Amino acid sequence: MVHEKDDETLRAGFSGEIKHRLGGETITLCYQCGTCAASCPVAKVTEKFNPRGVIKLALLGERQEVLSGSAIWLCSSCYNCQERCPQKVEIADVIYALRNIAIMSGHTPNIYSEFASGLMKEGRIVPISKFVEKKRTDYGLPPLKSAGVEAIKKILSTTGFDKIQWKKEGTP
Amino acid sequence: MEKLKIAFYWAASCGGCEIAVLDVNEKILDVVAKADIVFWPVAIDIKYKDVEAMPDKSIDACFFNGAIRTEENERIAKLLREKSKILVAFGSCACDGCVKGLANLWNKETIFQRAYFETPSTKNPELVTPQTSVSVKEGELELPEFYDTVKTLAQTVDVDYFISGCPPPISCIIQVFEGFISGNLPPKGSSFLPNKSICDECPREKKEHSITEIKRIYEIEDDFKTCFWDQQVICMGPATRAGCGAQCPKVNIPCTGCGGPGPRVADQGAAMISAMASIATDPSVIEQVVDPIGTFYKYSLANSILRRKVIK
Amino acid sequence: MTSYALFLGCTIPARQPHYEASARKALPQLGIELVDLDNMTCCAPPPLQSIDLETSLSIAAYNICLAEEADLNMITLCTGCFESLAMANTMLKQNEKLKARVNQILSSAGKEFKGNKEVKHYLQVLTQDVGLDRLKKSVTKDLSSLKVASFSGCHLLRPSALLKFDDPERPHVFDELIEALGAKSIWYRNKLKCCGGLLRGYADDVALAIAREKIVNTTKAGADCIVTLCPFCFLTLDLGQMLIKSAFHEEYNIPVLHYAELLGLALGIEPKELALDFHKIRLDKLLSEIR
Amino acid sequence: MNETKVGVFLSDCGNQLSQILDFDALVNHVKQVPGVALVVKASEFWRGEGLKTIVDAIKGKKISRVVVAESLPKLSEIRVVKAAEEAGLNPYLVEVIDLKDHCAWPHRDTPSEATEKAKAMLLAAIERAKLLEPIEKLEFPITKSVLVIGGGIAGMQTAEDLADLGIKTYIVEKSPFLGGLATRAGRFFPTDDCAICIQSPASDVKTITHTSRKCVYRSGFTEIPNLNILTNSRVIAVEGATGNYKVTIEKKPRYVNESKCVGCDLCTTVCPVAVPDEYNAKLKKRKAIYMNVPNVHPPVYVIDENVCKFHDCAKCVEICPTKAVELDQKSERITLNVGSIVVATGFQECDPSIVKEYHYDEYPDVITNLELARMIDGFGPTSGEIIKPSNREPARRIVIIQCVGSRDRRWNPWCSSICCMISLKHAMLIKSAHPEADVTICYIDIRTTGREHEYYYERAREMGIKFVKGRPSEIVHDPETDMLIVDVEDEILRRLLELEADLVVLASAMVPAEGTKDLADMLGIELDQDGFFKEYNAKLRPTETKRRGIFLCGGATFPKDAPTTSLHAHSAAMKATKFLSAGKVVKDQKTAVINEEYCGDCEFCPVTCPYGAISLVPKGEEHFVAEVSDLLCEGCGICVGTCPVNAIELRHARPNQMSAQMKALVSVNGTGKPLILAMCCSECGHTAVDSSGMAMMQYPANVRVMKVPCTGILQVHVFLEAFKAGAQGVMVVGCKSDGCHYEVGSQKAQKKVELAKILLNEYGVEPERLMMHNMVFIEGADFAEAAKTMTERLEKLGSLQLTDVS
Repeated sequence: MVHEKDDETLRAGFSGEIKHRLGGETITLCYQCGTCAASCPVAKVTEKFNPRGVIKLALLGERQEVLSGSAIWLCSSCYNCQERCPQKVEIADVIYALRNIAIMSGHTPNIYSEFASGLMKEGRIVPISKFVEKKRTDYGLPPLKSAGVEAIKKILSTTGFDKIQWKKEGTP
Repeated sequence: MEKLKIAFYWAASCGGCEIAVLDVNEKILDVVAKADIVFWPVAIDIKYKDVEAMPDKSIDACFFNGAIRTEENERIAKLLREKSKILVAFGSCACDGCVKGLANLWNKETIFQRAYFETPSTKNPELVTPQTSVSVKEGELELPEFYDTVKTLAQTVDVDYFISGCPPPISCIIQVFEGFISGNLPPKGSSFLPNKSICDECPREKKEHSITEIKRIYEIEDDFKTCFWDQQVICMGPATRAGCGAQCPKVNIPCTGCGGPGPRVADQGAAMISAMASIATDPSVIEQVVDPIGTFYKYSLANSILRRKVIK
Repeated sequence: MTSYALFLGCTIPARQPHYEASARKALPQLGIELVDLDNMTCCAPPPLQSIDLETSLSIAAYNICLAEEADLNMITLCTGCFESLAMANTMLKQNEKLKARVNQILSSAGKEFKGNKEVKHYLQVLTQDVGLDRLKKSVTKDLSSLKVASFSGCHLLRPSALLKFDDPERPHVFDELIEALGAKSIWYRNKLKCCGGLLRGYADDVALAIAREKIVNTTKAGADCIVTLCPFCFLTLDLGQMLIKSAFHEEYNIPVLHYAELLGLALGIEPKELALDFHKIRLDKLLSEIR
Repeated sequence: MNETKVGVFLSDCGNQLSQILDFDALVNHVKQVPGVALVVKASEFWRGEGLKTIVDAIKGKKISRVVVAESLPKLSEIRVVKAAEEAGLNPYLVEVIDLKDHCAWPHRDTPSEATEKAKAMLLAAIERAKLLEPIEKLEFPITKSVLVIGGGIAGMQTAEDLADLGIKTYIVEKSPFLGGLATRAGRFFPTDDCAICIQSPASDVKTITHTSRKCVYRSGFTEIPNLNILTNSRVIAVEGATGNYKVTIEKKPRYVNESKCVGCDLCTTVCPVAVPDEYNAKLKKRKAIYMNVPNVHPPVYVIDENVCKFHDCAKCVEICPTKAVELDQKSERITLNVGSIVVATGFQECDPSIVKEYHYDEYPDVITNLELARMIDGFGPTSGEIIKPSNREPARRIVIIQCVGSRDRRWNPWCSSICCMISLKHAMLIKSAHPEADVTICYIDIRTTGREHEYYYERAREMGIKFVKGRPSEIVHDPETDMLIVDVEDEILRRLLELEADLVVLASAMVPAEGTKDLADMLGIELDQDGFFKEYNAKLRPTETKRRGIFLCGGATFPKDAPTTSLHAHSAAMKATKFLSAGKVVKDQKTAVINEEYCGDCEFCPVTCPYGAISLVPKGEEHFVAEVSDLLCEGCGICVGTCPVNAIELRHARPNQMSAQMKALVSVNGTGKPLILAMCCSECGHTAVDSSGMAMMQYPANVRVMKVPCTGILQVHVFLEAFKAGAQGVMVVGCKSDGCHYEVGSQKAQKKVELAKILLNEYGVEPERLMMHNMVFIEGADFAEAAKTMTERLEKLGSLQLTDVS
């Protein structure tokens, strides 16, 4: 999870930081044609999100504005923009990279902390209610197999996931 | 007509060249019919002092295999030079230093350290290392001095002919013997191997030669048809003297270079490196080269331009 | 029988037993054996990818390792799981460096990703292993009166470079599978666009606005039902209609079915066997049209 | 053989150098060198008395080799060499060095060290001179004729120039009519004049004035003496070499006798076969016997053999009043012998179906710019009416989308460069004819970089054409309204728009013409990364290729507008004429030579030669040896730097010459600093050293410069030899990696240096003793800096003590 910063990254500032992050590699290919915005189902219904705008802000180096704002959390990860981008910017992945950086910088929406704690405790992000589990036999379903919680814990500890500071800042 | 007198000797060598002499099979009979073997430590019991007693230039031809690694090797090389009309550097060790030459990446001290103390199979609690002389109750025992650097025969004494290879190709050995018996010899300094490189004898097809990565032989499925370089495998054939009939490439093994450098090449490894760098498509290919000396100088380090590692 | 390691994921067993029941009952009838393996976990879908991509890839790879160890290819029902796992599988097969990094992480859990197994969505299994012909022959019910608005959801098709499922602009696999059951698959506006499901929990209003457009478009096109593959799409469109009703005072009541359910019905399995009472939008009218 | 007598001529540049260098010491030093027969010192040797001294010494047989130490090395070398040649000495027996810029000036602060270096430089020049060999001139005959491939505006303009200049010229056009893409375009921007207008041939003295430009059909193009036009023909094989190509042309049957057809049109009235007319965007049908549009050239009908019923019908044969229809014509093979070839194959519009979200292949009302051009053309299928192809109703709401499949890394990453202007032209032509039409252009960037092009854009705005900055994501057909909906973000408003349109026009990418790759293979010339023909050098040789005698022009190298195409075409004609006019290629045999005895047929050299000059020829049974074409070889030595058995040498840079030079350069130190050998290529590398000296930049005198033809010639063993000879450091100075004068030489040198560093490390020699530098002339300061840095680095490393090297 530690991503080393070399000279080039530092020179390129925020966009360099993104480029060196898994998923963010293609950000500087963007030439702002707007295909992503026109493809975006979310941009169609709210002005709070425009993928082109997010990338533009990031390329301009507006780190704080990008990371603390709500826009990056409004991508629905539908990949429509990514399919059509004529510069092969992996837009959805760039947004993942931005979210990863945001979380490392302490900007975590509540629901994501919940996902994380579910994963850490049970190895699943949607908890299974006793009610549904009991009803399985009624529908002729076999008992559920246990989740590999121990393995997950080891993986999370190796990547440092379990050490992320889940600052309760409320929804950005 | 008086019979010719010939001698064989092995210095620092593995013994393979001696076997190769016998691999000429019935041809050896032609040799002994025309010539007396006056010295051949591996086969006949004649001592150094017997050789010393021979008149100078009384041996018609001496076939000397092995590199010069010890004081003894050097002394006998000089002795045989004095006693022989013709001295032939026989095999890769005598010509180019061969695998023994790779010892030039170390010196006596580091070699002894490794060989007598560090190797996993060594048990040497009394820390014994070879000494040039040691007193025991029966008297003084002597061992020849071990040199820091392995040399070729020609770096030690004047050599008349060369026949490289590890061991030399049988057909070339036959040619040598026939040359001597008939007295029909090339000019001094000649080699008995052809002037061209292995590729000339190799049946494999050459294509684009565009090297994008380096693969080891086990990483490819050899089609037995295509040049190894076109299969991204390093083959020393292009920089190696022909004569063996490309034996190795014919049986799925890239040439490792035992024939030594071409006649106009001072440094076999550097020659191959230049050629390889010239066809590499990408600088990253260069980074994939590991152990360049082991790869490109397996047989010729002692006979290269720099010859040995600089040890401070 | 062709055997697959079943990757069930989190949402289906927790919330949609009707999906699981339909799949478990329908697929074996077509010669597909579903094998349950121990110790599977969450697939590491977009919400976890949002927290840390590297961790998510490692978790996905961990689950694939379990299938590799069992020497089985993996089948997923949930499209989200398919995306997470198939994407990780392709990425790691293609990128040696990434694979090495992930294997370094996996070694802590005693696993090594080898990259010798496939991750398949059950639609792929139906087209590749069963085949449209066998499927058509297995249908016992008449669905010909049904006009179906198919909705594959995003993660069956995209990112196409990694999922390699179907043409992302002109997909045909899903529609062919619907028509193989005898129903008619219809066109509607923005058919390939997202349902907004992933925004639930963060921006419910936005999610609902997107879902509403989907419901409006399918209704406009005269669909009898919407057929989905993804538990999130299902939730967004089925439960979503309730939410739309209270937020916008609009009532659509367009039934939403999982393809596995439609398949089960077409094969003649009884609706109650399929646990269809879990649906929010009633299916009575629809079921009455299936003879 | 006569004894080699070297004459050494030392210029002190008007006594300037004497203030730094001790010339008495130099003269004494040189005199003692074996083989030196004459030493003369004077103020200058490149003109006047000085030059006469050299000439007299040669004529008087006092010397057989000339070493001149002179400033202005490039200019003085030309003068001295020329004079020596006139005096009867082979020009390759002259060695010129520059004691000013390479020694006195850069080391003026340390005069005694400079003198020691000058001694080494002189010794190196003398030792090299002694080993020099005479090199002869070669002549290769050239056939004085040219083949122009492609009959569009580029090909026609080039062919016309060439034929006008009296060169036998063939023009080969694959389609049945001349004119290429331009004829379909109808009009040209920014003047809106006819696309079929060309410059008239000067050879027609009766009707042509200086200002004449005429339509193709009245230009008299076919009547130019020396010009042969082959339409419906294509090149299928090219053999031979520079100056003498044998080209095989396949001429497809026209089935109409060109010399009999009068163009009366009776045939088309009876022809029963009607097919969609591709030329006219399939907006109308044409017959199996047809002409594209009236006034095409040649004005002769052609039969489409894929659809004609031939003898089963033969109605055209019956009706033809001149018996011109010949249904039994067969395709012919024609062989042409030409000295030169001009490639003018142009470009084509990309099929935009690849951009699936625009549904070009599904929606009939989505068309391309070229198809729109046919609609706008009064001669076109709709007689100028703009319609919806789906129902032929007038189209009044039109959206034009720019960069379709262009500037798109999924398909064609480049900007096609002319589409913005084409779309502006179309928008304005529509708007002028139908002021009520609603025309919107969706763009990423409007690129109007040509002369007057910006005014064109301005006029478009004046006319009320709408511009939306944003690339549409999708075109959707709404079955209810039968309208097309274009989803686009107006980035300036940050608003998502759904533009409704009757007709959507795609400005589709301009891509290399079909068959470009095959033709390139046939001709042995390169394509660029985008698949267009690659010129030798965009700035200096924009119409030449690496194959001497093969030229390029027009859109074959990249999409171009008409003015640029024309410019390019005239330039190609000039270059081809220049090449052909001498009737022969005269070239020094400054080439590589293979020693067959040692060549082992490893086939490394042919793949490294940038000029395709090396081939393998059979030698005995199943054996091959490499052979160098003196005609194609440029003498760089990249092959020499590759050959693992040293079977290749350059006649002008033999290994013994280089070795002698190298040893001499490090034979004298006199500076107390570690000796450094800078192996500089004769192009950028050496001139960077010149420029540092010219600018009097200082660097230490322990740096010794050795000139080699190209750094590509250097083998790893040369570096090792240098260290063995006493160099403490080696600098390899070549051209920039993408600016190598021999294309790939400095890249190859770079790789050899990298590998040699890995090797040196194994040898216990610090790899940083060997460095590669890439420089151009203006980077003299970088050379001086690198020389200083290397010196300091070596001083820190301490002396290199190679052990046991005897």
